[in-house]
Order: sequence, then structure tokens, then C-alpha cells
Amino acid sequence: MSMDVDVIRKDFPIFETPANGKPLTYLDSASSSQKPRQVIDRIVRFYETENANVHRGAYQLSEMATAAYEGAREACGRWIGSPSRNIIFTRGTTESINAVRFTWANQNVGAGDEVLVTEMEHHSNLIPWQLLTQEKGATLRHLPIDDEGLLRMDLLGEYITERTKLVALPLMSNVLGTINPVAEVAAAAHAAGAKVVVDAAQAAPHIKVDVAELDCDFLAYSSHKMCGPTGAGVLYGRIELLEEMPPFMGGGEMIREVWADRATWNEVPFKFEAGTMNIAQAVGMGAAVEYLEALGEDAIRDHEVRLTKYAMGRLEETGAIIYGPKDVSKRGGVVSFNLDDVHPHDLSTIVDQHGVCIRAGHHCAQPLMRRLGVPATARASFYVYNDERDVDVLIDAMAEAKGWFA
Amino acid sequence: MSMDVDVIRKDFPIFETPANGKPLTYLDSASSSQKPRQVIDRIVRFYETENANVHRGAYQLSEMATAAYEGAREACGRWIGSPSRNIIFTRGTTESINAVRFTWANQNVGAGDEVLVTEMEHHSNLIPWQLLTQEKGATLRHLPIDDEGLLRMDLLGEYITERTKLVALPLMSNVLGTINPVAEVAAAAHAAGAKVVVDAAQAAPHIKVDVAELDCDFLAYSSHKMCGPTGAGVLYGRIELLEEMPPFMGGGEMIREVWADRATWNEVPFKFEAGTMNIAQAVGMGAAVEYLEALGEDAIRDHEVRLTKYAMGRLEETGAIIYGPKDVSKRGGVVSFNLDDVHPHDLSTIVDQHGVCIRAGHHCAQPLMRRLGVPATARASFYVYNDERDVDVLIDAMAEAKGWFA
Amino acid sequence: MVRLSLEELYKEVILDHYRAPRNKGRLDPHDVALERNNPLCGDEIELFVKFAGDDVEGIAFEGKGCSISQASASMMTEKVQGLPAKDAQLVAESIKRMMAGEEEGDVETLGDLISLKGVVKYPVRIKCALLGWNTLLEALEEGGKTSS
Amino acid sequence: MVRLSLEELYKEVILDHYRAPRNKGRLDPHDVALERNNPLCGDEIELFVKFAGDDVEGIAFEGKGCSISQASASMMTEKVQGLPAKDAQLVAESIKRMMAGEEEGDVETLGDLISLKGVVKYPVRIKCALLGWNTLLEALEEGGKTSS
Ligand SMILES: Cc1ncc(COP(=O)(O)O)c(C=O)c1O
Ligand SMILES: Cc1ncc(COP(=O)(O)O)c(C=O)c1O
Repeated sequence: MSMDVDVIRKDFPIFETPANGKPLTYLDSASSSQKPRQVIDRIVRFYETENANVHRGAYQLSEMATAAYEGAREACGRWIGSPSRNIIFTRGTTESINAVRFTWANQNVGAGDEVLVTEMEHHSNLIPWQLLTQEKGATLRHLPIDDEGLLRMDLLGEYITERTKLVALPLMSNVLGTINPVAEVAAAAHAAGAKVVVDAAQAAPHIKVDVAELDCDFLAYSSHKMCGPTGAGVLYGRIELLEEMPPFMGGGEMIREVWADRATWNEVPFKFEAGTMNIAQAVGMGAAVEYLEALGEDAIRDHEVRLTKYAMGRLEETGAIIYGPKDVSKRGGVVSFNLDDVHPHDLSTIVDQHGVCIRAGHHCAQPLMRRLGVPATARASFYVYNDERDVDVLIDAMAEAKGWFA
Repeated sequence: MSMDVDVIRKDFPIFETPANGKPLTYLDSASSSQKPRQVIDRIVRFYETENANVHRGAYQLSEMATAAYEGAREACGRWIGSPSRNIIFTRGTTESINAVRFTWANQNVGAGDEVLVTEMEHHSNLIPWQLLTQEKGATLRHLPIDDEGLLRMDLLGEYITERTKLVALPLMSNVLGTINPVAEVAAAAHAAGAKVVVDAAQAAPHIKVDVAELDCDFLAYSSHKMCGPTGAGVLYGRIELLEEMPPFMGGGEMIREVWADRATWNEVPFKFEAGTMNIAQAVGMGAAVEYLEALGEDAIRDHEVRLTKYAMGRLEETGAIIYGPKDVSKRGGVVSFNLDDVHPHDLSTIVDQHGVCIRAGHHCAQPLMRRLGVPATARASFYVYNDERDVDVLIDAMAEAKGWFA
Repeated sequence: MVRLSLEELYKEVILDHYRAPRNKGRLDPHDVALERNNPLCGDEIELFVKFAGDDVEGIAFEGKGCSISQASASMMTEKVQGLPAKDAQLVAESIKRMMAGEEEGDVETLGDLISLKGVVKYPVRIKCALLGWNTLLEALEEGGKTSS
Repeated sequence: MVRLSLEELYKEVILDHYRAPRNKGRLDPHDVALERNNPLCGDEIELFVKFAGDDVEGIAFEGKGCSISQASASMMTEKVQGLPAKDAQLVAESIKRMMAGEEEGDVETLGDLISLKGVVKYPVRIKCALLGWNTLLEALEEGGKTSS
């Protein structure tokens, strides 16, 4: 099934509003995606007809809210091949990863241990491990990448040792687009007795993610990058680990019995959901999963592969330097580049006058920028509502920028 | 200015849907409030015309999103008498309190120190301090309440000592309704060199809260209890403390410069906002503040005092036992009670058949239930869309329950 | 089966057992004693079981909580008293499936207990109705009479 | 003042200084050297200042980043070179207020710098334009010439 972008675009009200007087060309979905009417409507319907706190009230309205919330947990589990019991709602990938730091990792990483990340980390999968290893007297190591932006799998044996307690890596890079061989890394990590945290912020919206195939221990993803509302995300965890782990935040709903000086915990996953949760956002995230399911994971991937190929070709024609794998089968629809003397920040402002939204900067990956030897890049990223015409508008706008700086 | 509930109710779409075939009588706003059209519309408008990630993009759409988000910070600060720089967005009160635990308290509470809470805590302002004191070898103490549910201020001198590092207390109890003399407690705490955390989850929606008058160091409140969306809340902190404190979660946006092994932090409040924030929810929370501002804080309080008085009177007629202060000037619009042999849970199910939503259970305050000597209570709570008619419907439904059990 | 209204459910099923619970109190001596609670509403059950061979010879409960939790526990003790442990387990599991909406409930096996199905319409209360039954299943297992 | 289009802003103001930055390079000896960056876009400035009494005798910068940050820093050095530190401070503060939309900007004080106002329309870029000026204010203070 191929995708009809003209039809899909009609689902997204944002395209009805001009940007700087021009039709909106939104090429920054890797930062945050736009939202279809189906998701917005679901959120409105929740507030208008089902709104109440969940798991608390003995009245029908609260039951409806609870059913909607738990239904969303099912959907968000299904999207990554997991039962709903393993699914903890969070604000997003960042909170999910930090939750692992403050629970499992806090308990299991000690002085002299090692945590392994990669050279392509987003700060959200780097700072938590910096802080953890500093606090514990452990060592943080970085698996290098090659010049095409692929993980140096040949060095894995050197970097995963018997001291490695945790390996944290992205399934897809938000700068290079690289899709990493996570299952292979997980096998090596598990053989060494280490656990694996997967940052699926970029992957989950765009390619098939299956926790069983990846064989990971934890996996994090965000709603707002996959047509869902802001303020929601998921932490998946292996049941045995979730059962053993201490809770993260303390508060209402995550408890079983509370005395003045101590408490016991509710069952998984509720043990990790303290206080009133982001109920309407979880419900909206569930609706986003359903929206994407209806489009079809394979169709989305095919569409993005085709579009990425086209974009890389056209960008090359402009003389831009493109980062990351050349082979589109090894990468997602995120294309970082630099154009001659035009600083990415200038480029972004200039193309914005044509209604084109691209990202410019370090993309929350400063160490990777140093590895690439650039202070910043421009980045165009694609989603279900983009097609070749968007790329063409970008290329034309870039030509103007190039002209100004010539 | 008094309030016209018939007009206000029209702002809240939920009342258009029957509950169990009856008009909805929603008396559980202390758990979560309903949402006015103005707030729902603001969220929709954000997704439809302004949606993008904030503080990142160099394009106009992102600027609009950023302006909306930062405008909400202004509003949420204004609501508690604070500049916006002191306002950190969180998921809600629970996360706000946990954030203090993992930052300031983690750094400043040690073995032998004391943390003081009260006998009326919600679990969200209790479990974090249990976990902290257990981890640090510190002591958790509980300021007693009297039989009317008022803090034993006469014992304050005994309970705040030179070992007290932190005093955490609610401005308004979610069970008793008690409004605590926080400024007095803060003065005593500060005299002893302790800091003060105020749980304003119940207070902020209903009574005037001013951080300068309270002279507190931290204050937490939630959006969903004050006409705003779920998934948003605020942590207010004194600037000096926010400047010195370590960050809570690590990730994108909270950094200044990042190297492979270390990082420096962004300025306050961004240092405490890691990753993509709950942008649309913060915007919605700002809209809720504006909605409540238009109604007027004093008018809301007057309305609730009148309604609470009426409800307490009518409940007494039924023979129910009412918990908390008798004097309505010392309490908010939260009335917990028990009716003879009718277990609160049964009562709640039965009145629900009449479209009446009340809460039954321990209200996330199990230690307080033990102090009151009951396993559970029923609770009716009021907001701007309630009036005497709602109380009457409740009382009639209660009569039926009483009849069944007679 | 005709669906009961809430009023009928209470008046015809629940309140009788709530007001006059069967087998309420401690059972001494006993082989197993187990205390369980429902964190949502604070319902509590302490269950005492005495076995004779593989049969539930004696069973009694202490507890406090809403009428549905207490009545359901009372009905449970009345039903399983004297049954082989395996049969008690079958009944308990059948009740659980019925409450989960997975089966209609078999009148032959359940007898009067079928009327507990009225609770299915009130999802929050299902946990109340199951508190006694879940505790029974644990007690049978702890007594070594069943394995899960 | 006529509002510049982005094209005019770049072509008439920014690109000249970006392509041929004034006072670019190290200044040795210097009294103060300060490195500052803009975390959003990675723009960097290293500022060198030499004082003669209370005057800014020499000033130079190293840096990399977008054209607005580099051009604005270049314009800044050109403007304040030779000024009394107090006057340099006044100019910097006036620029900041203008960028914050708090004042229109005074042609007398600012001269050509008034054209930087074109950046106000692009809020994300304001931080770029101010990087050099903020660093200057810090350098003046560090040199003991002003206090904030
Ligand atoms: C007094 C009090 N504190 C804290 C909370 C927790 O708030 P939230 O669930 O929004 O995190 C609540 C509400 O449930 C409350 O009533
Ligand atoms: C690879 C990667 N990891 C983590 C994150 C953080 O996700 P969020 O900002 O939704 O917490 C992002 C997105 O910004 C990302 O691209």
C-alpha cells in the first residue's frame, strides 16, 4: 500500500495556516511532528465527555477515563510488540531514560562499573549516564562511529567488558539518521551480563520497533514525534526488572499501603506512575498509534525511504555536504547537511521566509558535532505528510540563500 | 462580584453528556476538575496553528510555540505571585515535590537531619520524604493535628528543631479541607534554618496563593485540578536555591555545553526542564489561569465558602459525620464524611446511579485515615460550576442509599 | 439471565450477607491464615482455612470494608466449606473469569453465586467482589492443595 | 525607520561585516579575555579587551558562528574601540533594550548600529545578535570599569 500524501495532509490542520505568508513546508518532524485531526479530536472528546481522574473514582465517569487510559497503554504496547503490563507512561523519552537512571541503574551500577553509550547520542541519552557514572564513581565509555556515521561494531568486543553494567544507545540517530544494529549490540551486552536501554525516540515514529526482536531490557519513546500530543511517552521494561526495581517518584497511586514512616508498592506498571498522570496525553498517544497503524508501518517506511533518497540526491546537486550513511536502507528520514559558507542558522532563517521549517544547530548532540568537526548542521526530516514537493521548495529556498552569500 | 453558575456551567462541555442517564452532578473536583471550552480551545488552537518544538527552531512556527509556552510560564507565575523565572513546568504536584527531593533535598538533607511533615499529608507529599529520609539516614517526623483537623501549632516548637532541614506541608488538606497557617510555619522553619516546601495542589485552584506572603522556598501545584489539562504542573522555587541546586533530569535543553564526559547547565528555569516539555499542556494551563483570573479569585473563594457552608449543613441533617474544621473560614470546599453503616464505596456507587460523582476511599492519605480512625471516607468537593442544587441532588441520592441499608 | 438493577443487586444479594455474614470470625485452630487488602478502598480480609485431607473442612473470615467485598467473602465461605480444595479452586477461577467478562458463569458450578455477576456492570467494584476469592486461591496454594 | 526585509538586512548590514569582520583575531597583550557561547546554535565568541585608563583602547574578537553573531560582534568592536568604558556600556545596554523591544533605539547613540534592529523581527536570532554585546558587558565588569 503506498501513501497518498494529498489525502494525509488533509488530516493535519496545521497546513491550513500559512507560514510567513507561504504554504507551510514542515521539515522538522524529527524535532516534533504535526498532529492529525484524529488525535486532536480524541483529546477533545476525552475532555468533553470522559474527563475524570483514573483508577480512583467509583463512578462511571472515572471508569470511562480509566478505560481510555488503559486502552492507550494497550495501543502503546502493541506499537512496540509489548504487552501493556510492561508499559509505563512518562512525559517522553527523556523522562523514560532518566527513570531508568534513578531506579534500575541507581541500584545496579557501582564504583568501577562501566556504562557504554555511543558517539552519536542525543543529550537525553547521555547526560543521565554522565550524572549516574559521576555519582557512582563508574566510567562512561563511548562506542565510536566511522566516518559514514555507522557504529564501529568491530570494536564492540573492546568496549563491552565484564565491567559493563549498562549499554544505552539510540535505535535511530536524530542527526545522522543511522539505524543501529541494536539486536546485535544487545546480544553482546547480555553475553557480558549488561542490560540494554534503547532510545527509540527517532525510531518508533518511523520504523517497525519490536522489543522482542531487539531483545532489549528498556526502551523509551515519545508521543510528540509520532503524531501524538506533547507531554506523553513510554518506558518499556522487562517484567523481571520492573518487578525488582525500586519506584522512581513517590506519590498517590503508586502505593499499596502507607504508614507514617514506610510504604509498600502497587503492582507493575502502576508502581512507576506517581500522582495524577498525563491522562489525556496518554489517550492522545494511543490515538496516534491507531492513526499510524491505519497508515501501516511498512507503507510509512517505504514512503520515507523513497523521499529520503530523493532529498539526498537533490541536496547533493546543491553541493551540500550530507552527514550519515549514504545507503538509505541503513538510515531514516533525517538528513543533516551543511551548505558552503552559509551557517545553518542563517540558512534556517532564510528558508523560513519561504515557509520552510528546518532545524539548525547541534540537535542536542554536541559531542557528535565535535566528532563531525562542525559547530552545527542544518537538518531536514520527513514524515507521512511530506513528499517530493517539500524537498523541491527547500532546494529552491536554499538556492536563494546561496545567492545572498555568494 | 458574585458568580453566575448557570453561565459558567455553559463553559464546560462535560455537562452536556448525561451520566448514567442523569444530568451530571460532578462533586469530585478535588481529585480532578472539569475543563472549560476556553482551555480546550486553546489546546486545539496550539496544535492546529502553532505546534512546534520550543526554544530550538530558528523558524517562525517554533517562535510562536515558544512565545505561547513562555507566556504560559508568566501566567502560572502570576497566579501565585511569582516572576516567571522561578517557575518550572512539571507534570504536576507529585513531580514537583519529587523534583525537590532529587535536587535540593538530596544535596542538603543528611544522616541525623530531620524532615517534618504533618499528619494530614497526601501520599505525594509523604512518600518522597519517606524515601529521602530512609536513603539518607535522616528522620521523618509528623506534626500532629487536633480532633478538628487543625495543625497543632502549639507543638511547632517541639517539632521544629535545629536538626530540621525541611518542612513540607499542604496549604490545604484534600481530606479535611483545612487551610494551614503556612506563613507561621515558614517563619518558625526559617528561624531554625530549615526550608519550606508547600503542597498547594488543593489550594492553588481555590484560594489566593502568594509565595511572597507564604514566604516559602518551594511550592507545587497542578493544572488538572484548576480547569487546566492533565499532564502539567508547576514547581516554584526561590531563585537562590534554584541557582545552586543540581538539575533533576538530564537531557536536551537543560544544558549549556556538553562534552563526552561532562556538561554545564542552562540558566534557571531551563536547567530543570529536560527534553521536550509538555508544551501544549503548559499552554493550556496558562489558559486555565486566565479563565480563573477572569472569574476572580475572591469571587471563587466567596462562592465556595457559601456552598461549603450549605453542604455541611445539609450533610449534618442526614446524620453524617463530617471531618475537618467546622468553621468554613478555616477550610476549603472539600467535605469528607461518613454516613452510618453505608460504606463510602457503596455510597459512591449508589449515588452514581443518580449521576452524582463523589470520591470514596482513603484519598491518598492512609496515615490520616488511621488518625481519623476510619478505613475510608466519602468526599464531596466543589468548584466554580457547582451550586446548591448539586448538593441537593447528592443529599437526595444519599437518602436512597440510607434507605437500602436501613 | 435477567440483568439486576443496582438496587436489586444490593437488596437481593449483597445486603443479606453483609448484614448477617456467614462464617465471620476467627477459626482456630487453622492451617492457613492470610490477610489481604484492596489498596483502592481499604477493604480488608483475613481468611482462615482448615483442611481435612484435601478438603476445605473449615473456613472463616474477619474483615471490614464495603458491602460487596464483605458479602462476597461471606458467600465464598458458604460455598466452599466442605468442598475438595480442587473444586473450591474451580469455583474461584470460574468466578474470576465471570467477573473479567471472559465467561457467562455456569449456574451448575456457581449456584447462587451467579448473582455476583451483577457487579460486572460496576468495574471499580469487581476488585471488591474478588478480594475474598483471590485470598482463597492464595490460601489453597499456601496450604499446598493447589498449584498455580 | 523603514523596516528592512530579511534580504536587505543581510545584504546591507550583516554580510559586509560577516565577510570582512573588523578587529578579528587575538589582541595581545590584553587586560581581559572572555569566551562565551550561545548554547542554542553553538555560536562562539572570544573577546579581548585592553584598557587605557577608563577607555577601551583596544578590542578584538575570535569566533565562529552564524553571520548575525559574527557581524554583530564585528560592528560592536568597531563602535566601542576608543570609547570610555562607561560609554561602551551605555551603547551595549541601549542595544539590549532595543533588541528586547523596550526602546526604539537612539540614532545619536547607536549610529549605524540602529540597523541591527532589523533582527528584532526574528526573535530566535536576537541571542545571536547579542552574544558579542553581552560578552562586552561582562568584560567591562571583569576589567573593573563598570559594575552591574
Ligand atoms: C493535597 C494534595 N497534594 C498532592 C496531590 C497530588 O497532585 P497530582 O496528582 O496532581 O500530582 C493532590 C491531588 O491528588 C492533593 O490533593
Ligand atoms: C534520538 C533522540 N533521543 C531522545 C530524544 C528526546 O526526546 P524527548 O525530547 O521527547 O524527551 C530525542 C528528541 O529530541 C531524540 O531525537
